[in-house]
Amino acid sequence: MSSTANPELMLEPAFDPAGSGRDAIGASTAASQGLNIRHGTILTLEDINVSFDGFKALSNLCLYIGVGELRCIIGPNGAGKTTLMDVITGKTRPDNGVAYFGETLDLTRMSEVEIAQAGIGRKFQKPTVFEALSVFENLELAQKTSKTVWASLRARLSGEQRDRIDEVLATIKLDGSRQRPAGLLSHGQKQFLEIGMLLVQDPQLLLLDEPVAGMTDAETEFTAELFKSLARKHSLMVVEHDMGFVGSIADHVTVLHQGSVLAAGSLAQVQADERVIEVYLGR
Amino acid sequence: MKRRPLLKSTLAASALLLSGLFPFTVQAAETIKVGILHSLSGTMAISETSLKDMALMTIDEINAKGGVLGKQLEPVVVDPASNWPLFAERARQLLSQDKVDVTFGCWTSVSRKSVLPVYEELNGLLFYPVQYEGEELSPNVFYTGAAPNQQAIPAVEYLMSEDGGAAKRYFLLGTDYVYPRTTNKILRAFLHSKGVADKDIQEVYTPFGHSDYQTIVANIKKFSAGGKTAVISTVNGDSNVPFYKELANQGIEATDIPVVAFSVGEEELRGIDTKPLVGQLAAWNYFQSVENPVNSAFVAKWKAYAKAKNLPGADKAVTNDPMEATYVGINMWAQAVEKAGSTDVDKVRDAMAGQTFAAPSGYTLTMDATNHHLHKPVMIGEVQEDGQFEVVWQTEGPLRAQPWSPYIEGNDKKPDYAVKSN
Amino acid sequence: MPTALYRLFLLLTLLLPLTGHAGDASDFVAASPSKQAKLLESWSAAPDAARLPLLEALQQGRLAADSGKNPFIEVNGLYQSAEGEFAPAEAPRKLRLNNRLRGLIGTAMASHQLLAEEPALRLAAARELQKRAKPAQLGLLDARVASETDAQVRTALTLALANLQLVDRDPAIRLAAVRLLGETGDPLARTRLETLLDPAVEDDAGVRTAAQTGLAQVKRKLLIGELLGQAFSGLSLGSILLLAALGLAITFGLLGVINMAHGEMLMLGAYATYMVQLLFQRFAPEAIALYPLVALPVAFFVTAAIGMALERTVIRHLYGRPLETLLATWGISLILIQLVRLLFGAQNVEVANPYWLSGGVQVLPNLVLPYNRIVIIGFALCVVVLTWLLLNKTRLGLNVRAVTQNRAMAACCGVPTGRVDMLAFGLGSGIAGLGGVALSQIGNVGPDLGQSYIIDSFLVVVLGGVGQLAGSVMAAFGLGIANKILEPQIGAVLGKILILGLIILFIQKRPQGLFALKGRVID
Amino acid sequence: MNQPLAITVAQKAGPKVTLGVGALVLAVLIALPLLHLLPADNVLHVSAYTLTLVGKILCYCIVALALDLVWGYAGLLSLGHGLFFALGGYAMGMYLSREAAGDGLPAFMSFLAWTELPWYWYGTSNFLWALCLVVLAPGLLALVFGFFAFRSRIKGVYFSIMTQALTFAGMLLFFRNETGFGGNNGFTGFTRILGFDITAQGTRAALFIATLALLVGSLYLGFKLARSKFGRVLTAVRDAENRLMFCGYDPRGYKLFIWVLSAVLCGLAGALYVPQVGIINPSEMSPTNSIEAAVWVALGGRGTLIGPLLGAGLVNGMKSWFTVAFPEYWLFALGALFIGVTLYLPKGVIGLLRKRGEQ
Repeated sequence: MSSTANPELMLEPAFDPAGSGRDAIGASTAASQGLNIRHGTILTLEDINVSFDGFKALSNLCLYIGVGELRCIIGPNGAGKTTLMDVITGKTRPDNGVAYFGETLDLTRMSEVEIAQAGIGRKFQKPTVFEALSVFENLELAQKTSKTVWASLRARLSGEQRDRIDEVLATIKLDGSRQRPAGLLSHGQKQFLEIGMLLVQDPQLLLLDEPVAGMTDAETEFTAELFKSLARKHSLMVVEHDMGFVGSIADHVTVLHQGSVLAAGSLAQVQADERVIEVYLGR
Repeated sequence: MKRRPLLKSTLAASALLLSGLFPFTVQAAETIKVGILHSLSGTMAISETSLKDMALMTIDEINAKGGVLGKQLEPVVVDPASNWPLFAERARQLLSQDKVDVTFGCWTSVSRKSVLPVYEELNGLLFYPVQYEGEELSPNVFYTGAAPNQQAIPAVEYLMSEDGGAAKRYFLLGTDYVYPRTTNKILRAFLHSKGVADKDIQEVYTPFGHSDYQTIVANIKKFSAGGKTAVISTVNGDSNVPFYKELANQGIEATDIPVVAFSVGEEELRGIDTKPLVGQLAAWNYFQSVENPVNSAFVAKWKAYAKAKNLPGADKAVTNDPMEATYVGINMWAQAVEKAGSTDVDKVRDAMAGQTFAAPSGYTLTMDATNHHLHKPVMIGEVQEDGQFEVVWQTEGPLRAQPWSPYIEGNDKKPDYAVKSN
Repeated sequence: MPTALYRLFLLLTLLLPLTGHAGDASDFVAASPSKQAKLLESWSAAPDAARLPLLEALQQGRLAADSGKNPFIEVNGLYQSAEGEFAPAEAPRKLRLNNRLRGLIGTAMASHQLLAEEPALRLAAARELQKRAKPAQLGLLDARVASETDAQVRTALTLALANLQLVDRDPAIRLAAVRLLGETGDPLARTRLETLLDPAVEDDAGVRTAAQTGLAQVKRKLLIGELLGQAFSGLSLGSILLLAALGLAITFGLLGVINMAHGEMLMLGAYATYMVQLLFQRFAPEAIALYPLVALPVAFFVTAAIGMALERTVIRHLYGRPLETLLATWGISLILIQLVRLLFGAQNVEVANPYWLSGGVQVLPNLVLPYNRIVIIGFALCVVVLTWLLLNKTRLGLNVRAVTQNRAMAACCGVPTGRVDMLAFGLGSGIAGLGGVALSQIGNVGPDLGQSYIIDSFLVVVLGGVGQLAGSVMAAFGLGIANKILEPQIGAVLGKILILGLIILFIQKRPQGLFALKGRVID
Repeated sequence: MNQPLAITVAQKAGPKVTLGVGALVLAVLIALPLLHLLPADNVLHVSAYTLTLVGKILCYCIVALALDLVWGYAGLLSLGHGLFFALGGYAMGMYLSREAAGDGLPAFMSFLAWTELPWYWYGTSNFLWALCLVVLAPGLLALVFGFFAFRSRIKGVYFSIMTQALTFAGMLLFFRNETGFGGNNGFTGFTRILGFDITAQGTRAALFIATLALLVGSLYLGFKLARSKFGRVLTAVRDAENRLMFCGYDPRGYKLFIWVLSAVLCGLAGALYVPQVGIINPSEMSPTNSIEAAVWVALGGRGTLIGPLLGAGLVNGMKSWFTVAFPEYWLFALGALFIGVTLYLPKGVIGLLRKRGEQ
């Protein structure tokens, strides 16, 4: 079920900001928050190095993700995939190297909260939701509104916000258990809830860490459709081991190995690459 | 059906809450209620438990002799647990709920200060058995312990005398609370009046429960290099053990630097290995080792009582100054009630003036006509190996107490009779 | 000097009272306190060997007198008449001495001991006279210095002499004396030299300048003594904090159990020592000096057993819930305190120091290092080494470290986590019991002994870094020394408050403590 | 720890019942001071002893509520709330001792030989400034400590040990006489408040009503917060702080807000405690008091607002009863209570009632 990924999509800028209608929504939401994406790349990582007491988790890694692109990152365990996400979200500070969101926002000097507010959403490897709050309340919290203390004291759910939540509840098929505490959901449902929370947060760049781990085939397929529908409006970076899933969604695949990029290109190209086979896919 | 269990249990819970507040005491007509307000738990239990037992013994003794005005004395014992607000609460409960006619209690100055407003508000009667800093004269309190001029000042006079070692420099060491502060203020003024310069006086305070006296002892040694030095210690009971141990271990004997202490009595010595302390001094108005018939009977009675009630550590039961003061206080109160013919506080207060009692200290102590204090003799005792004191000096007769010390400015205007503090 | 000869000499002097110098003892007994003082002063100026036994009896409080003022010397319970043959009419009463008389007796004894053959005795006497020599003894000292054979004793004697020569008429003698005092570094010398600086007291300029340089020397020596003293007391306090906190470093550092009843383990260790002391007093009074050594294993196993019992009953259910463990163990500490208060009474219990733990060694003129503190520092260090060995070199240690790092995985590998938890907690409590034995030697032993150490122990472990023994060791000694440096400057209370403040700020900066756990912390 | 039980208890047991019980308890509490005004011989007369005792317990209830806001909702177990309670008490104590001393110096300053007031005592003779101090002292301390603590992200038990060290340092500081707060004796012997005699029945009743009003006010505030989005964010801070950060919330601001609010509530409770009990001294700051407060909340039920009130009432009621009936066994009972609650009543009495309510 390989997708008809268009390899050269990456080479010329995916679209110019003024661009055709298809990408207008993505561009407009990005532009509305003053995110300068003139050159078309939403995320730029150059020569990123992270070491934990001598162990090189990332060694001068370079990665560029275009606006509206769906990038998959694959690689063996310990290749530095989660550390990469930690660096982007500010959880871990790189020893050196450059990390920019859009053209102006330097991720290495922003706190996790500023990065999240700037428009980077993250889904954790282990689904973490607010267990004590109901599903509806989880989404309400994640919604894109002013998140200061004073705002939350006076907050009233507007009709439009309520509709947006209902719409997302429908897409992740959880509208049935709106009032149930999130703690009582099944593993798969929690994964969907977390994805739902990402949607209401409406970020430009979604970082998804093994989103389909532990899901049934039907759920995996549904998630693939969901991501593809998102691809145009948001840029996605998916870390995944499930080759079938990667095949079904990826425009572009990057293979990480021991902290640096081993190979990049379409899935077919990558699967054919000798080094990748030897290191990761096996004979 | 669901709601009723919830309703029942919440009502039950609030009932328990409210029932805890109205302790109902059956009013027995023919006894006189006597309140005993001493901490039986917390940091002060160490000193106050023996006072409670002494009070109970004295009450039994009086009851055995027919009680007072033909009625038996009924002790009401409560435990304020070394918690000062609880002292005030228990005092109010003794006076308003249990309606006691007299209370024997308190040890630290702060516990007395916290119950004083309650006794003055409800016109109760309190007997305070412990030596204290003075500066207080309430009509509702009788002070059977020593005022500063009945303990601190004679002790310093002894240190200045030839026999006491003719000290030239004085190191005032105390725990940081109101009794040491006031006593040292009085002593500093007294030393100035005797011509001791400020450079020869050093005042050092340590926090409660201080246990590391290395630096303090080093300071004392440095200070004593400047001339014959004596240490006047108002260190609180508990911290004395580490202080004396450190003093002995650093090779300081009583002959080089004598130490006189005001809150180390026989009770505290029970908890200390007295070998290194031999020769150290303490100033009190009574010592167990004082030899006179009244005292030997008193000590024998106490040891028998301790064994009979098998109090913890009964075989090593000792008597000390506050216990003697409690014993004298209760007997004097009983005599005053007999004289006044009623337990009404105002009548008893007037009857107390001039009361006399042959005390175990070997003197007949008289209650002053106006200032609610006892006339008491002062004795300096030296620690012996067996944990007892040997009296090396004592005043000829009892001294009149000066609650308003002349060495604090502004005290001369204070009246020498009791007046309400607010 | 063969000691046999000396013993003969002693025997001889014992018999002397029978031949009896005229009524020394009886004049002393009959005299009033002030007259007794004069008598003693005259004796110390003109020592007479015959008087030695009388002085010894006086010093040990063995002189007594009956109603007829006849002197008796008590020799292990029997009253021998000191002079003449008087049978004691009724039990003679011990003579009452006060501090002043005891001081004078000491000086008299010293001057008498100068005559003794034993150089060691003479040296001790000379040192005593350095402190207390009276001007009247100038002649005696002069004579003794001339006839003294032993070099060490002679220098000590010349020093004692120098103290008295400061007021000599001849400036040359005064100059020599001042120079001699300069090297001693004795605090008493400092005050004597200071008085010499004032021209009114000392007219000769040369002596004054010599006094100036001498004073500078003495001050420098005293400063070194003071600094060493501070460092030592810092180390001593540090070792006490370490002993208190080490057990906690295991239960809290490794097991992650917040044990607020840790202070009570110290207290139980101290009470175990008290019980062992009682047993020794009753059954083996002669070996009383060994009771602390026996108390160590006893305290260790008693507290370890109680620790294990607590772990099995309460703490086992609360792993992974730190806040609840904190409250539950606080409840345990309240119960333990009240239990001990009911069993042993609210008063402190008396734990006496054996002879080898009392007194101190004179290192510098103004610095005495108490034996018990030296022993405790040594004891703390070897407990640390033992614990380190146990944790890193034994099977139990391996299991404990495995369980603490990843309880689930350890269980999968067949490690009996339940038993390991129990043993580890027992080990932590046992070490606290050992700490209790040490604490019983330096402070008082009461029901709430533990309360004053619980907060300090937690701060030491948190500051040192959880899971790191080395961290706790550094933190304990660091805190001890910091406390002792601040105390002289700003007093004990402000010192403690300042240190608490610094710790709170430090933990903000480095929540993982001095020695952080290596590796990535995935939370 | 699952969701705020206060709301579920109300929903489960039916709103009418909880309101009914609440109204009943409130009515009894309002009646107490009024009955106190009756002449002494009247059978319904409530003695001053009972009024001050219940008043004291109400102050402790406010402390329990404040602690529950930070512990039950934000997951911050503070073992130092006694310090904020005592700071509020001291601010009121300064005013009361200035009132008692008239224009002279407060009594304890005489033996320190101070001739004039230290700078921090200025203005404490007027009531309004004293009220500001009651709020400012604990509030500012909480703000500074909280700012540093939450910025450095110290977690769970470390935070508790730091707060314990803070209150211990505060106690040592106030024990010193040079600090100028009466050292070990603290302040006592109060006579007047706002011109009224402090021992008069009217004043006692007014103080009681004020305490009750503060309790009901803070309960209402607590419910409002729990129901608002702020309350939900707080619960999220307790359960999954990382997740919350990646949703764009800065947990430091939320923690700091609830921390300072809780400290101020404790300060106000302390200020109302002192005139009723008549004494304030450093032992209020001892770590034991703060840990005892934690057990009230744990017994009552964390995360419910009514639970801690019940917990505070029960434990203090038992304390008053035990220290009279069985003085030696009180500490056993309290210790057993600590262990029992943590082992068998993780959700506290309210949790018990809720479970019973469900059957």
